[in-house]
Amino acid sequence: MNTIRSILAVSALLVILFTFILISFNPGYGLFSFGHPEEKSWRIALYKYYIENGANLSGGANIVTDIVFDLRGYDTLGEATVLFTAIAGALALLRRGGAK
Amino acid sequence: MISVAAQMVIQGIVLAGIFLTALYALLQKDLLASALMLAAMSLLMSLEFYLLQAPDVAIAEAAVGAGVSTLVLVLGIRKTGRWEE
Amino acid sequence: MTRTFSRIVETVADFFLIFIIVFGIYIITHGHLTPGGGFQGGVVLAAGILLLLVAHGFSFARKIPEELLSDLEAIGGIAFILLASLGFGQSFFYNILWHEKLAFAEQVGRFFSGGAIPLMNLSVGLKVVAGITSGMFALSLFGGEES
Amino acid sequence: MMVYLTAFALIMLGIAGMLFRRNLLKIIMALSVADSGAYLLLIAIGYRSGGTAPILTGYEGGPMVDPLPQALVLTAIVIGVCVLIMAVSLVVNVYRHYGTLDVSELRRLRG
Repeated sequence: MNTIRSILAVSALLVILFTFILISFNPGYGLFSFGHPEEKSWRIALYKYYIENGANLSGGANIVTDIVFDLRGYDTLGEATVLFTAIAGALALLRRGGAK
Repeated sequence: MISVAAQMVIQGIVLAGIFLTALYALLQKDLLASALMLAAMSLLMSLEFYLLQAPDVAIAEAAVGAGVSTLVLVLGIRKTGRWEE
Repeated sequence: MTRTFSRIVETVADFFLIFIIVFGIYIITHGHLTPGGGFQGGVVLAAGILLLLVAHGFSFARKIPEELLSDLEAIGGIAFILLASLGFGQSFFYNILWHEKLAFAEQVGRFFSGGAIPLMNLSVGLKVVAGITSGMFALSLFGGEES
Repeated sequence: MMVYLTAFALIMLGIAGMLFRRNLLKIIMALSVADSGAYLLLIAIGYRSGGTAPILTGYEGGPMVDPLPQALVLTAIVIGVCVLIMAVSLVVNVYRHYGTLDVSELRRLRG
């Protein structure tokens, strides 16, 4: 029983590694071209849009903050929800008599 | 501005340090030493983020890894037991 | 309660706490100009409070009432959602303070620029510091083997 | 290139630790290591050679690093801290209830 589970775990690891290699060497993604050259990348339109218009659209000089709070604010809203829920769950678990 | 070759060497050293500290943290039987090794890994990780030109993420990772995450793990170890098995 | 460390450790921790708090507030308030923001500054402030917790012993967490932290976290979340819904005529996260030149509307790069972004930084920083601190206090007070 | 290999190695190491270790706290540490590998992979995807940080204060021209993966990683780090606090409180509760942290012992105790 135990050896079967070990074989299963090792095969799962090998499948995950194989998937990583398959994705990484796909020329459509170009993941292994570190420091991506400009004409080969598939994200270059969005990247150029954020770099050129980020400050004008939301008015902060730090473009990461612009993206976090303005251009992609729904991500931050979901993150705030996750924080609230996780802390509430931890408090409910740790109180005396919470479990048992 | 440091040259490209020097930057490659520094990045190689930092990445090797990250991998070795992670391996040591997962192979260790002592949970407290493992938590402190995770703190060291997080510090090296923040240095690597700074080398990859991401100072925002570097600040967040340094504060989280050195302060909050280590203290949470140490509190958990203190309430349960120090040694594995 | 018995003293966990000597008086030297407590004094040095109190001394360095000032610098940590000033650094955290700087990171939060200059989040739209320099590297930093609400998350990073909040985590730095939480790390400062945790230094206080470690230096003074874990029973220090009883001195701060738990309802205060919950209220601060709720105030941060509500302020974030209200700031996001100010520009509801256009869309949900529309930065109306910057586009209509209402407040915080100087040139890009000045301190009073960015519209709602510095206020959002403040509210998210409040939320993060209150949330992580209350989680840590609960973890250090409750649980374990009924001490 | 080296950064990608290290990120994959960290993710594989974390998954192997989650599968083969038996202490619950060590499983949480392995989860944290896998998290770190994911952050490193995302940041390395957004890097441009010769680029500077995406901040306009004191900007002197030249290419910039992609800011979108940095924002996503910034969100992911805070979520990682929340998951860590939640998981550690769950483990403390399990220890109070069962008296052990070994996974195989836990399965044997109550069906």
